[in-house]
Amino acid sequence: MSSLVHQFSHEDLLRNRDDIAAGKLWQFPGGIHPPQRKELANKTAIRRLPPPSRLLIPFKQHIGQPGTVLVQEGDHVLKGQPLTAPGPNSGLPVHAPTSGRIKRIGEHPSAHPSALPVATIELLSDGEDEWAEKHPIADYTALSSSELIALIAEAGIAGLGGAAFPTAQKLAADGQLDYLIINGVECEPYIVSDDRLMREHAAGIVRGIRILQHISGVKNVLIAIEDNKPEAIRAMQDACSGTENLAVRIVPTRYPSGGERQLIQLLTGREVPANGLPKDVGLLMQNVGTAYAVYRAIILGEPLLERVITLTGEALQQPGTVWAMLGTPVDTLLKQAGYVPYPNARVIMGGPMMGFTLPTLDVPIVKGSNCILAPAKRELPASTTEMACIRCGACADVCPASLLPQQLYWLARDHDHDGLREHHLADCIECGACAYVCPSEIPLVHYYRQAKADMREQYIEKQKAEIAKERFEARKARLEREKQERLERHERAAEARKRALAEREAKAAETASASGSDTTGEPNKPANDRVAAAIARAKAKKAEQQKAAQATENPEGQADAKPEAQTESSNSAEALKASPDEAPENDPGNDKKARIAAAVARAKAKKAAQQGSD
Amino acid sequence: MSMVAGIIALAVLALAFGLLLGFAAVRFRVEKDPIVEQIDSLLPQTQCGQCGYPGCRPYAEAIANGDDINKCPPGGQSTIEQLADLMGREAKPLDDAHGVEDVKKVAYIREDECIGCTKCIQACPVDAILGATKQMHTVIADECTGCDLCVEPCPVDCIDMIELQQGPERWKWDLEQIPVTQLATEVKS
Amino acid sequence: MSESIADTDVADEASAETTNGRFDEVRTLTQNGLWSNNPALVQLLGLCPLLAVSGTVTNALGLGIATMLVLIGSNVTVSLVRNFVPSEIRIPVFVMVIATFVTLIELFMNAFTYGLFMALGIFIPLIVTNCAIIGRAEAYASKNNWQLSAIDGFMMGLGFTLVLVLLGAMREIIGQGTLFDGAELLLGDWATVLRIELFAVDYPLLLAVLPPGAFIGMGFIIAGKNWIDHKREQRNQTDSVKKVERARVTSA
Amino acid sequence: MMTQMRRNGLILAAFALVSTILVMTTQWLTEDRIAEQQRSELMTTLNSLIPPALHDNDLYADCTLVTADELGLSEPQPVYRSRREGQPTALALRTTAPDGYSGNIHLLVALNDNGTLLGVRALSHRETPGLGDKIEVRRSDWIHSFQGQQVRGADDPRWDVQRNGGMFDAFAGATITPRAVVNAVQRTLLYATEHQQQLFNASANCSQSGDMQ
Amino acid sequence: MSFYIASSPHTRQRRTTARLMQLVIVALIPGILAQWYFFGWGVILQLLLAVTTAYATESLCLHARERSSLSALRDNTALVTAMLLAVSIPPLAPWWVIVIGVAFSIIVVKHLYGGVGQNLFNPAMAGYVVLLISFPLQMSSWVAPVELTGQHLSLFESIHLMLFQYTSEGYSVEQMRMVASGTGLDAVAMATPLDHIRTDLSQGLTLSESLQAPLFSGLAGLGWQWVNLAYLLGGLFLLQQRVIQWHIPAALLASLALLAALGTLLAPDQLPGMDIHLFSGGTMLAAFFIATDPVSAATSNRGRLVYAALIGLIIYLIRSFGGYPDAIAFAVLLANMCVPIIDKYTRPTTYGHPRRKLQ
Repeated sequence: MSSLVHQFSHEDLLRNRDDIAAGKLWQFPGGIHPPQRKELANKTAIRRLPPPSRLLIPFKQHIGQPGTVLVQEGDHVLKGQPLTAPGPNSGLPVHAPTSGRIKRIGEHPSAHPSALPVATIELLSDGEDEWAEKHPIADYTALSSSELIALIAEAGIAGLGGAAFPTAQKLAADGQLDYLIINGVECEPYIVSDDRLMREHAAGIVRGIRILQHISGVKNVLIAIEDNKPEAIRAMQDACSGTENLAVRIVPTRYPSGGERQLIQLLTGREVPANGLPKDVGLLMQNVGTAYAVYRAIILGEPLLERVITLTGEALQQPGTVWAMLGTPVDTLLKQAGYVPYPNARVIMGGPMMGFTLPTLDVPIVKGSNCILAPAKRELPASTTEMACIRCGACADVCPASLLPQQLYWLARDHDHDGLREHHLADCIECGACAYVCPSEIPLVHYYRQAKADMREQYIEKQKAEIAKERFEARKARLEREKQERLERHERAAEARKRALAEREAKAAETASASGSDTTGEPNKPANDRVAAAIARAKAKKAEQQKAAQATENPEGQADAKPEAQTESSNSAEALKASPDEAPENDPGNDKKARIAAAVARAKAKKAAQQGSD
Repeated sequence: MSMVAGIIALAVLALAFGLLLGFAAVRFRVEKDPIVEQIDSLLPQTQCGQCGYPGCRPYAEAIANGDDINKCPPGGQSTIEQLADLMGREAKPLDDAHGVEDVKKVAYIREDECIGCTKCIQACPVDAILGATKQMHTVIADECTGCDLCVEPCPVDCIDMIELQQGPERWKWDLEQIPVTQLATEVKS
Repeated sequence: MSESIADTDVADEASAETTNGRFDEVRTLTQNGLWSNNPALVQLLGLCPLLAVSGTVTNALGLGIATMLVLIGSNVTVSLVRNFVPSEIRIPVFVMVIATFVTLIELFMNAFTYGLFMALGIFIPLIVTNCAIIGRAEAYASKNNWQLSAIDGFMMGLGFTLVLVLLGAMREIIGQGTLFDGAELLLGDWATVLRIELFAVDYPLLLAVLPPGAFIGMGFIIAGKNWIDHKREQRNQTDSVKKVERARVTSA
Repeated sequence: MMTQMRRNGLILAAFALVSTILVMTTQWLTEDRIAEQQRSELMTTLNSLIPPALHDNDLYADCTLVTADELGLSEPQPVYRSRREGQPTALALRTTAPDGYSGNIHLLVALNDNGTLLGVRALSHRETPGLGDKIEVRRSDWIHSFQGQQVRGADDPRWDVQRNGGMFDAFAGATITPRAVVNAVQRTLLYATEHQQQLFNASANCSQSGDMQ
Repeated sequence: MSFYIASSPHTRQRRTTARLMQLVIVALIPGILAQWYFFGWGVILQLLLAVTTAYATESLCLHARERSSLSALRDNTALVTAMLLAVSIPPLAPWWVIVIGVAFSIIVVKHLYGGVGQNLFNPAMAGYVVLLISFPLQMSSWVAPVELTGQHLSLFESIHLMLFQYTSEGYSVEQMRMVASGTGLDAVAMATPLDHIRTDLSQGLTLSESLQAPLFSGLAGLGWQWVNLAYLLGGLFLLQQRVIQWHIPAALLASLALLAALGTLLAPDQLPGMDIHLFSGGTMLAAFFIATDPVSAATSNRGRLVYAALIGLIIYLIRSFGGYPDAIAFAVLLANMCVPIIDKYTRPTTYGHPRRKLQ
C-alpha cells in the first residue's frame, strides 16, 4: 500500500475506490488491434482426449526451483500421485497426470524456445487412468488461509495465464488488499482457452474465486473479460448473479489488455510500481484458469494434472480446445487435431504475439502452455528482411509500458547496458506490440530479449568475478602466510639440524623426514621423486612414440601406446613399492598404481597422436 | 611611462597569481588516484594471465599507466568497450596476440586418470580445485573462472576445459543455434 | 588537453623497435606531426582558426606559418625553462610564453604583411588559444630538450599548415576556381604571378567559401586520412603475427 | 608552504617581466612601420579615386573629422581634402550606408570641387558573398558607374536603381545592396556639395593615424 | 522435417516503410499539380531531374557501401527526399541546381551519416540550404504565378531555360524578371510573396502598401495560397491514413499562427499576419511533409509538439527578423539539431515509475 500512497493522496485514493466500484474503466497507453482469429477454435466445446500413451513431465514447470524426484525408473504410479517433492523456495511438485510406468528419468527437450534439454520424467500410460487417493475438502471455510495455501501448493498450481508463477506464493503474500481481479481477458489473437473455460465452467470458476477470496480475505472481486467474448461474459454474469461483491467488467478489445499490469491500469487506474507487485497497490490478480484449478484442487481434491489448450491455426483440420494432460507431447495433440505438416512449418506454443516457435514437436505441454498455433503457410506473415529503423516512433505509440522501443533498440544494438537500464528495459513485458507495428520489420522484442539475457549474464559474471577476486586475494594471502611459515620452519629445522649434527650425525635423516609430513606445504619429497621418475620415463617413451608416430601415420601412435604402457606400469609399480611413505589408504594394490601409470601413458600417447596428426 | 606601468602591472599580477597557485598546490593536493580500482572492477578476475601480467590487478595498474586496453581475452569485446568508456580511449578490437575470445568454459578433471599430483591445485589462482596429495582432485565448477592455468601443469593431461552447460534460464536467445534437426522425424503424417 | 592522445602507439612502436637514436626520434616526430598525430586531423585542435581562415590558400598559408613560428618559439622556450618551472605554475608560464610569441608575430605581421594581417583579422591573436600549441608545450616540450622540441614544434606546425593549406586549396578551387588568389598580400607584389585561374566561375559555389564549407571539407580530409590509415592497416595486418608470452599467475 | 608560494610567485613574475619587456620592445620597434603601412593602404585607395594630377598636398595628413547624419553614423568621420597649389580640388569622405542587406556598408566617396563624383569605393561590408559583394571593386565594375555622376537634389529620380526607374544597374538577385549604396552616395554627395567650403576650411584634426575600420 | 524458428511476435501489421513513403508521395500529388498549374512545366521538369538524380546517387552510394541496393532502393525514401527538394526550389532554376542539391542530400546528408534512419538532418532541407547559400541568385528567382503572366512558358522554353539559362529568344530569367518588375505583367520571373514583402518593408514601405502589389490577391499571394491549400489537402490525407500523427503539423501551424497574430497585434504595419504566414511560402509543405520526416524529428509525442513548435518559432523569427524571406529549411535544420535534447527531456514516464516532477 505504500506505493499507493505515492500514487494517490488519501482523498484521491477514496475517490479512486469509488470510481472502481462505480465501474469506471481507465486507459493504458498504446496497444494494438491485431486480427483476432478467435472464431477458428471457439466454436466447439472443450474436448477430452484419451490419455496419451507417453507423457513427458519436466520437473520444473513454474517460476522457481525444481523439486526433487520421488520416483524411480520402472515405478508404477497412479494418477495424481506426486512425482517430485517441492524444492526449496516455494517450489512446486509435479504429479502423474495418469496412471502408468516411469520409463525414464533424464534430460529431454523442454517446452522452451531453445528446446534445451531439462530434467524430465517420461511416463508410459497404462491406459487405466487410475486415480490415486483424492482428498476433497467438503467445507473449505473451515480451513485457515495458510492451510488452504499449503493445499494449493501441494496441488502444484501455478498461474495458468502463461507466466506460471506459483499461485500459493502469490496468495501467501500479506498486505491489505482492495480487490481480487480475475483475468479472463485473453487478449492474444487465436487463443480461446479461457473463453471456452468460462463458457463451460463458469460455476466452477466462481467457486474457485470464492476460495481465493476466502484465502486472501479480499471482499471485492472484479472479473475482467474482453468485449469480444459475449458468451463468456454472459456465462460469467449468470454464474455471478445473485452473489455479492462479484462484478464482471467488460473491457474493450485491445492487445495487450490482458497483461497483468495493463489490466490493473485499465480496471483501477493504478500503476504497479517497477520491481513491485500488484499487492503493492492493494490488488491481487488470478487467471480464470487458475481459479478453476483452485476449485478442482480444494473441492474435488484433484491436483493440477491437465489444462485447457487451444489447438488452432489453419494447418489444423479440427481446430478447437482440448483438456490436455500436462506432459502430453505437442505432436500427439497436433495429430489429434489433424495437423497437416508442410516443410519449414511454424508451430507456435502460445499466441502469435508472445508465443514461441517450437524447434521440435517432441516437447510437452506444461502448466504455462495455453495454445498450440499451427498456422498455414501464408496465414501469418512471416518476418521479412529487417530494414533500417526510420525512427518513425510507431513503436513508442503502441508501447503499453510507455517505453521508447526504438531507443531501446539502438541501445541494445550498442550493448549499452547502462543506457538500457536508464531506459527501463526491465519494464518491457515483451508483448510484441512494437515489433508488430514496426514498418521496418525489426524484430524488436528479440533484441530486447537478447539484451536482457546479456545483462543477466553480465550480472552473474560480475558476481562471479567478485568471488573470484576474493578467492584470488585470499589465496595470495595464504601463500604469503605459508611462505612465512615455511621460512620459519626451515630456520627451525636448520637449527635443529645443526644441533643434531653437533650431537649425532646419524639422526639427521630422521629430522628431515619429520619435516616432510606436512600436507599442504611442500609435497612429500620421496613421493615427488617417485612421480618425477615416472614422468621422466613417460616423457622418454613419449619421445620415442612421437618419432614413431611421425615416421608412420598417426593411428599407429595410439596402438603403440598399449604395450609400452604396460611395461611402464610395472616400472611405476616398483617405484611405488620402493617408497615407503605415508598415505597407506591410497595403496589398495598394484591395480590402482597400474591404472595411474596407464593414465599417464594414455595421455602421452594421445598427445603424441595429436601432434602426429597435425 | 605606459611601458613601465604595463611591465609593473603584469609583474605584480603574475606575482599574485604565482602566490595563489603555490598556496593552492599545497592546500588542495590530491592524494591517490582510485582509477586502478575502477579498472580492476571491470576486469573479469579470471586471473588467467593472458594479458601478460600476473593477475587482473597488475593489468589494471598497467592500464592506468597507459597500457593497451585490448589484452583481456576472457573479458572480450564488452570489457574492452567498458574500459574504453572509463579511460576515455578508443575501443580497439581484441589483440589476438593474447588469445581469442571464447565461450565460457570450466575445467573438468577426468577423475579416473588423476594421479593426485596437486600440480593443478597449485596452479589454480582461485583455489577452485579440491584434493590432496595422491588423492583424486576435483574442480568446484561454480568457483572455476575458466582460466585454464591448470591444464598445462597436469602431467597426465587429465584436465579438460569444457563448455559451461547452460539451461533454458540462461539461454541467450540465439535462435540460429537451436539444433533443429533433433528428433525431427517424430512427426508422421 | 591532449596528453592522452599525444604520443600514441606509433611513438611506442618506433622506440621499441630501434635504438633510441636521435635520427629515429626525429623520424618519429616527423611522422607524428605530419600524419599520425597531426594536430588538425587527429588531435582536432585549433579548429577555430583552421575553419575560419582557410578560405583561400594565401590566408591558410599565412596563418599556418604564423602558427608554426609560434609553435617553434614556444616549444623551444618551454623546453629551455622546463627545469626551472614548478609544475603548479607551468600552465600560466606556458600561456605567457605563447601569448608573448603570438603578440610578437602579430606585431611583425602588422608591420610587414599588412594586407594579410587585415585579412586574417582576429585569428592571429586567437593563435594564443590554439590548443595545439599549449598541448605540445605540455606533452612534448616540457619533457624533452630544446633541439627536439624545436623539431617537434616545426613538424607539428608544418602538419597544421599543410592541412590548412590543403583545406584552403580545396575551398578556393571549389569556391572560386582559383589558387593563390591574393598571394601578394603574403609574399609581396611579385606573387601576383602565382595566381592560377583554374576555371572561370559565373557563380562561385558559396558553400565552399562560407564556414560550412570548411566544416564539410575538414570532414572529408579527416575521412580521407582515416581511409588511408585503414587501408594501410589492412595491408600490414597479414605480416604482424606476434605472440605475447602469457604470464603465469601462479607457480606451476 | 611560504617558500613554495614565494618561489612560484617570483618565477611567474620574472616570466611576466621578461615577456612584457619583449613585447614592449617589439612594439616600439614596429610602431612606425605599422603606421606607415596603414597610411599607405589608405593612400592607395585615395589615390585610385583622386588622380595625382589633382593634388600636390598630403591627402593623408590633410584630413578633418566631421560629424553629420548624412554620413550615416553618429561618430565623426574623416574627410580628406585634396588641394593643388593651395586651391581646393577634391574631397574624399568616409561614409556609411546603414541599410545594407546585412548591416552597414562603409564607403569612401570622392568628388571634385564642382560636385562631380570622382569615384566610390566600398571599404568594408558584410553583404552576401556572390550577390551583394559585387559592390567591391575586385568583384565587379559596378562601383565605377558612379564615376562622373552628379546629383541634382534629394529627389533626383535618376538616383535610384534601374528597376525603380533610376540610372544605376541593380545587379542580379539583389536590389537592397545597390540601393543602399546609391542612397548613401547620393546623401554624401549632397552633403559634400552643400558644405564644401566649410569642409575645406576646417582644420586638419585627424590626429589618430587613420582608422580604417 | 525441420521447423521455422523465429522470435515473437509472429505476425505483423505489414505497413512497411516503402508503403508509408508511397502514401507520402500520393499525398504530395495535389500540391505538385497545383504548383504545376500555377508555375508551369518547370515544376515537373525539376521533379523528373530530382528523381533521376536521387536514384542514381542512391544506388551509387549503396554500391559504394556494399549494401544490397535493390531492397534499399525500394524503400522509396530517396524518392521522397528528391520530390520534397524539387518542389522547394524555383521551377526554372538551372538543371544543375537540383542535381547538386539532390546529390548532396543523398550522398552527404543521408549516406555519409549512415543511410536511412541515421541522418541527423532532414536531407531535403539540408540540400535546400546548401543550394540557398551556394546559389542565392538562382534560388531567389521564382516564377510568377499564371494569374499574372496569363500563360505558361511552353514546355520547350522551360527546358531551354533550364538547360541554357536563356530562352530560345535569348532572355535570361533575370532579364525577364527585370522586365517584370518594370511592367509587372509580361514576364515569368519575380519574387515570391514573402520576398516581395520583405524587400518592400526594408525599403520603408508599410505592410499594407506592400500588399497592394498585383501579386497579392485573396489570401496570401496569387498561386501560393492555392499551392499551400493543396499541400494542406495532401497533409490531411496523410493524417487520415495515419501515416503521420497530428502533433507535428498542429504544433507547427499553431505556433506560427500564434506568433503571427501576436506580431500583427504589436506591429500591424511591419509584421505580416497569420494569413500570409500560413498560406505563403512553404508553410503547409513544411508542416505536413518536411517537419514530419520521422528520421530527423523528435520521437515521443510530447517531443514532437515541442519540436514542431520550435520550428514554427524559428520560421517566424527568421521570416520577420532574419536575412532570408522564407525560413523553412533553416528552421527545420535548427530544430533537427535540438532533437536529441528534446528527446531527452520529453521521455514519457515508463509504466510503474514515478512521474518526473518538473524542476
